[in-house]
Amino acid sequence: MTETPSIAPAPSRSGSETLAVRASGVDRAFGGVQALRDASFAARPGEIHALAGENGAGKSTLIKVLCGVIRADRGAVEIFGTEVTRVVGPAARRRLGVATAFQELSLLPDLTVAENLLLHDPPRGRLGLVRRGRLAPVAREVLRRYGVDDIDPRAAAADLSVAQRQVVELVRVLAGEPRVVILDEPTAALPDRQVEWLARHMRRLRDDGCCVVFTSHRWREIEALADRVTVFRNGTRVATRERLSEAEAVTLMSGRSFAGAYPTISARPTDESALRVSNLSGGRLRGVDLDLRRGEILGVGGLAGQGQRDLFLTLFGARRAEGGTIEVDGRAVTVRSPKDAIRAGVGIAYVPEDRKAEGLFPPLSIRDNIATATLSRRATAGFVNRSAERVAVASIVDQLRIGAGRSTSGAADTLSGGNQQKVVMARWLLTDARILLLFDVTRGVDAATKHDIYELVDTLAARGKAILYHSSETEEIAHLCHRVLVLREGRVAAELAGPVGDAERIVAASIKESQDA
Amino acid sequence: MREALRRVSLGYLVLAATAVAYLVVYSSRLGRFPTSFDYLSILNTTLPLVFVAIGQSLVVLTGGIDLSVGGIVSLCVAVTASTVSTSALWLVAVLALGAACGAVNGLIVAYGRIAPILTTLATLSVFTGLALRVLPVPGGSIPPQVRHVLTNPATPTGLIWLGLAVAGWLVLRRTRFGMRVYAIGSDEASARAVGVPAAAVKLKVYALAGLCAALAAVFYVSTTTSGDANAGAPFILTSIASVVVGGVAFTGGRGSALGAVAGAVALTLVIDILFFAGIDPLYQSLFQGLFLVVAVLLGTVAALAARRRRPA
Amino acid sequence: MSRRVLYALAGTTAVLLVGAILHPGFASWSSLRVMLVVASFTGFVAAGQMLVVLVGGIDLSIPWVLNGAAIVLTTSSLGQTSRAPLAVVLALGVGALVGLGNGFGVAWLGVPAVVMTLGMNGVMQGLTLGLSKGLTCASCGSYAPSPLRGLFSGAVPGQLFLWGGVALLMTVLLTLTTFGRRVYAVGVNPRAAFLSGVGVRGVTVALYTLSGVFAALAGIALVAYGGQPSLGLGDPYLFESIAAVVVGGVSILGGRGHYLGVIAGSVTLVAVTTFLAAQRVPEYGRLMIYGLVILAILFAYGREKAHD
Amino acid sequence: SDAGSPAATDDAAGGGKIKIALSNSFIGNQWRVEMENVYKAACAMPPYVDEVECSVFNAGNDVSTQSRQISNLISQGVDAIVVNAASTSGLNGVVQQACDRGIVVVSFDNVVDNTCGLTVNTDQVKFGQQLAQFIVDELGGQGNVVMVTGVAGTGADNDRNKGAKEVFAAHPGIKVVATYTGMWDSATAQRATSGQLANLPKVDGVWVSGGTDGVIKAFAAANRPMPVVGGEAENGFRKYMAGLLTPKVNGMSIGQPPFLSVISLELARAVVKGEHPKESVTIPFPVATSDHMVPGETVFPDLPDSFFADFTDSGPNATVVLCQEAATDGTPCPGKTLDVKLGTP
Ligand SMILES: Nc1ncnc2c1ncn2[C@@H]1O[C@H](COP(=O)(O)OP(=O)(O)OP(=O)(O)O)[C@@H](O)[C@H]1O
Ligand SMILES: Nc1ncnc2c1ncn2[C@@H]1O[C@H](COP(=O)(O)OP(=O)(O)OP(=O)(O)O)[C@@H](O)[C@H]1O
Ligand SMILES: O[C@@H]1[C@@H](O)[C@H](O)OC[C@H]1O
Ligand SMILES: [Mg+2]
Ligand SMILES: [Mg+2]
Repeated sequence: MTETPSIAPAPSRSGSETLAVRASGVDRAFGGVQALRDASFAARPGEIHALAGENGAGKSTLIKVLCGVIRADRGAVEIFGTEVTRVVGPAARRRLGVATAFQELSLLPDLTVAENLLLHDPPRGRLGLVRRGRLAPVAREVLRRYGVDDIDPRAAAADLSVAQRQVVELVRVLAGEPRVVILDEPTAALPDRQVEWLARHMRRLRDDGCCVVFTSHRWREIEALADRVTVFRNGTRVATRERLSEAEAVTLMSGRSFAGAYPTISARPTDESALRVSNLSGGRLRGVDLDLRRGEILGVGGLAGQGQRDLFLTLFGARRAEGGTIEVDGRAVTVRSPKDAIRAGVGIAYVPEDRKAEGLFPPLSIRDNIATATLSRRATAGFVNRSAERVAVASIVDQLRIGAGRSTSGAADTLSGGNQQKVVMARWLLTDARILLLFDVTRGVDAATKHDIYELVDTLAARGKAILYHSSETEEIAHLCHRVLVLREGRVAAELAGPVGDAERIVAASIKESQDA
Repeated sequence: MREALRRVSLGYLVLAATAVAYLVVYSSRLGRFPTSFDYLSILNTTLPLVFVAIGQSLVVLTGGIDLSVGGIVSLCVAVTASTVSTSALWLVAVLALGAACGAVNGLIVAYGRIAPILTTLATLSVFTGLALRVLPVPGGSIPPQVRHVLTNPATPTGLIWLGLAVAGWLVLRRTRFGMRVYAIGSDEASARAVGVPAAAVKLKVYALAGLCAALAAVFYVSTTTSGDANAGAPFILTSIASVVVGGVAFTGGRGSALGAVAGAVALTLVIDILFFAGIDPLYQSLFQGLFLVVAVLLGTVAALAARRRRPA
Repeated sequence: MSRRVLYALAGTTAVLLVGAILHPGFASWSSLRVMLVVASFTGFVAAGQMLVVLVGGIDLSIPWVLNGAAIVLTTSSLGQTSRAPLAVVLALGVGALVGLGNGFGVAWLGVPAVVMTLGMNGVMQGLTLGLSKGLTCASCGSYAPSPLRGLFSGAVPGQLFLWGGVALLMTVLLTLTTFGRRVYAVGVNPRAAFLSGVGVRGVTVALYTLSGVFAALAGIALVAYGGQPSLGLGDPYLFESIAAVVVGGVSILGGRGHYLGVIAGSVTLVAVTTFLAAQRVPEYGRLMIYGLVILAILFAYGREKAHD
Repeated sequence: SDAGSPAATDDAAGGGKIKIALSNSFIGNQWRVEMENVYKAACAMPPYVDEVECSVFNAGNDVSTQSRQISNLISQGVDAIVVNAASTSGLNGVVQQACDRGIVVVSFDNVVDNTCGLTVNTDQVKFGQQLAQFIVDELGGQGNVVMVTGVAGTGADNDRNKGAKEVFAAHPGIKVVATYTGMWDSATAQRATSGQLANLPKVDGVWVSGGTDGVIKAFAAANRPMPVVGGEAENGFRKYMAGLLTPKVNGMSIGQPPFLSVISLELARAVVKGEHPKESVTIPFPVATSDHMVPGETVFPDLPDSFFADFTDSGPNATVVLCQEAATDGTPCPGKTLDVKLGTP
């Protein structure tokens, strides 16, 4: 992780006139939403080109237009000088050497890792028939080439962890020997170690003359990797630069400026215990103890897949506990389902990271989305009190600045990713729960919104909420949390007093063998 | 994939269990084992369902469902029975007709973007209407030569056709097309995103299902020796049942056509078991219904157990 | 009101208009009244079908739940007015019980809806045939209890008021209550609904139960209408209910649709059938045109989102 | 003995009895119920109770199921199979196999095409003709007629429709304004008729293949003038004809006798025993008209409307005489030996 504030020098090969991808004057609307407006973009072979912008700026839409998943309403798209504006379908782009990893993972869950990797070019024998027996060995070879031989090529994709899936997805894209690689938020689901791994391969591709385009909300990565950055705002390109400081970038993206990446946490934990867990087991948990106090932000860190998710889900009743006890405000409780957890007497809320699968009701209105967890609070004899609902939703929408003044009766799927995440947050804030389980809630969220969320977390803690906080960005945990628990193999392997400040310390504790709390 | 294997083998397990039950009930009832007559007649009466079930399983593997197989079978039965010709060309024409009907479904589903169950509900009505137009009154015939080759009641020619069907599937499974069928059923949007030409693949799948229905029709006419414009109706639900018993997941992407074949045979055997067990025929559908649910329940339990073992 | 409901209503109007132009008297009250009554049976069944479709399910057990309830009604009422209330309750109870069974299988045992309800249809068929020994009514007089028969007389038959009641109930339930909100949430994203504290299983069970009740209600109405049940009474209503639901603009994928649309769908289907019969189109033509009309309607507003 | 379960006794106990199975396509209406009931009743009465081991199967109107059942009957080694077929053509293959094995196959009501078997039936074409002729005569050759047909694809339906259409076509003054199926079922026929009626011109005559009382009720409910009716032998229809229900209907009622199953049983038995040559039997169908209604004989005021009134033959030359319990409950007629006259071939 380099600290250099400037971008690496432009590639030497830039003499060649051909552009790898070029979009000019592209418009694209979804219903009433103008996602791209006279957008232009160009990237050269042999460079790593970052696309930056707030949630909803149009990055993913541009990528989809570039790789043919959707068609532009207006404008032109060229790949290596070939005009492909009217050609739809990733299949056609693939033939031109374009490979894409989308923001939403696109592995096929029922297929094996091998089948996923070799879908387009499986090993074939006589008569051109697929040699099914060769699939796994060939795939293993590919995985080995990318240094990820811990993944079993015969495992179904659905059986992999999110991080593993992301890795396989990336291997699939990289291994096709593409001339253009487009990665939409490739690191959002990757633990730090794999981010390094990915960076290595992106650089190698670049050095081989490939054009690499990627998006990220983590400035650190953009700084470290990109040869050039293009910033989008409101569907339009506002700048393309070789050098850009984070502060400048944030201003370009949002029109706002921030004092620093992380706010100073003002909340102070009390002595009152809000949630006490002892010897909790089930799933990957092998006896977890923790004591979360009111007003405290308690971080949960560790390498990916050490039981963090199971801990959150079990506390929320979405997963069965096999042993151990949970006390809320000093009283033992049994949480058998999320319904139990939400109940006023318990008051636990869980905000998931994977909004597509666990949070959102895409076609339902923003209002319905926000109201779901608290329906019966505003109902008499089963009938919804609509005006009460409107009022409640309106205030939380204001507070979180959701959807830039859009009507709350619009469908939630017209919002950008970050705004969708805020909708899910809003649902849980409305429950007025005293214990908040925030699981990687800033994943895929833009800098400005992230900042908003950090401040929100601080405010909530200051109001006496107890917050259990997990993030795949260790640095976040290091800066935001009063205390950090490091999980390893389903147990609390270390407890660090916070703010830790330096992510390396958490990482070190995650790996170190014998350190007890 | 391991789970897929488990599901498929469940279809075989169900078949094995029903086969054993059949043998037990038969022999304890009649004091002897089934004869070649029994095996042959089971084979010949099941063949049409076997073919429809193979087609249905292809569609279900892509996450769809085909209710129109009933109409396609009816139409092809009507055409087969009302044309008297021994030329192979005529049989090919019937098969082409079935494939064309299937392709119509495929076009509407893949390019018209109408849900499979709705598309095929509508075309079911259209195809059945056409069948009635072709053969308003049951009848017609099939040349004895053709019958001799397809479902000779005296020799097991049916086995050859069954063998070819199985081989056909095994080949299909080993093509890139076969892999794509599973990819689409697993997650169509993702498959599309990674460059699987989903529309084209689905078009082919529905056309193949139509072809299978036409094959079924030809065998149907061959076993019954004449035609009926309503012949296809019962195949709608029985083919779905076969697919289900055969362990093909209704969400698509998991299972195999061979499982569906096993399911089809098992369903036929259930009729026979009930017959020889002396179950009051009025109660027959009760047991068939229970059989269906229990078979699938076993599958679900197995899958659940598998998921328990899988890390979260 | 959602766009799809408007489309469905427009579709109905169009069919009636075309009918009235080509066949004078087609849209007269006497003709409409009959069509509405005939459509009401579909409307009842489709109410249940719609509820399960809203959560991405399907109910294939409708034919024999309907039939079973019809036979329970006749055999327990024996045509006597005094026994009518009990008989109606029993028949609805059978529907509820079977629906509960479906819901349990789907929600708790994880059996796919297609399988569970298809199997249940067989179970009900076997039980109905077996227990009644094939007799639709062994010892009863010929009539459905007379208060029930009364549902179909009068300028505006009571049956239509009953349908209106069902419509009101469905609309209120789905749009104004917390239950309705939960239904749509479950239909769109069951996992997210569960994590939002919705009792997904409870909701699912409730919906299948209601579907059974509505099928039974249709069975009762059909007995009242025809004066007697028959075996196979429910057969036409399986595909018809699905067709009415989608012609009514309910998304087969779940999460979207309103009962008002389903009413429009039921009337459209019956109007098409009646019109074709009135034009003396032969059976084969009727089948083909019926299918084509459904296709046309689907093309007009039943398409899935474009993939782009 | 429970005729509902096949092969109620095994070979040892069955001794010298011959085995005769009834394979019925579906049990979807009252006629079929009565047909099976009288068959079961006959099996429980002498001489059949001593000579024949009976069994009954229903196939849910599914040709392949019926075909499987017949195959299994062949395996079981029955001596004769009595069939009411789901399809005139669909069973040809399996019936041939039965014949090839020397099994006597008798099809009745909805008969099988395959000529290797025997048939027992009334003349179905004439059935259709005679009802149509009655309507034409009553209307003086002028008027609008509606045809309500039976279960499509079955033999009886085809033949009756054929007969009726011939007659109507021969009279230019007669216009067939609607044809639709009532599935041989009163409730279905009523629903179908109600649906059509609003859009029909004045209807002068109705020809019904089955479900007649339902059709009449639909006319009554719609307050339409009652047409001349030619229909089946449902008790309800007869009640209207007799004036027991209003309005009184002018009609002709021809009953397809449910006891065809008993006659088929007798033919099968006699052929197996070598007492009768291998020849098909055609019996006359009983005809009743409005001016000839006899309570307790042609009409039963206390029985349901959908009940088929001609469960027994009557008169001095009666083919077979059965009691009411046989038809309603399938129980043997007290103290009787059945005497089925197959007529002299
Ligand atoms: N399928 C869609 N239907 C309606 N609106 C959409 C759709 N997809 C995107 N949008 C809208 O288009 C705009 C651009 O969205 P896009 O996904 O391109 O943003 P992004 O820059 O990728 O944001 P993020 O960083 O959150 O991923 C947003 O306002 C979004 O709400
Ligand atoms: N078996 C059932 N039959 C009928 N209705 C049911 C059944 N089970 C649940 N319901 C209804 O389904 C709805 C949702 O059930 P659920 O258990 O989620 O309610 P709940 O979450 O306890 O409601 P609340 O949030 O008001 O406490 C409720 O309106 C309930 O009345
Ligand atoms: O022959 C007909 C019989 O097959 C049917 O079941 O009932 C009515 C009769 O007319
Ligand atoms: Mg994006
Ligand atoms: Mg509650």
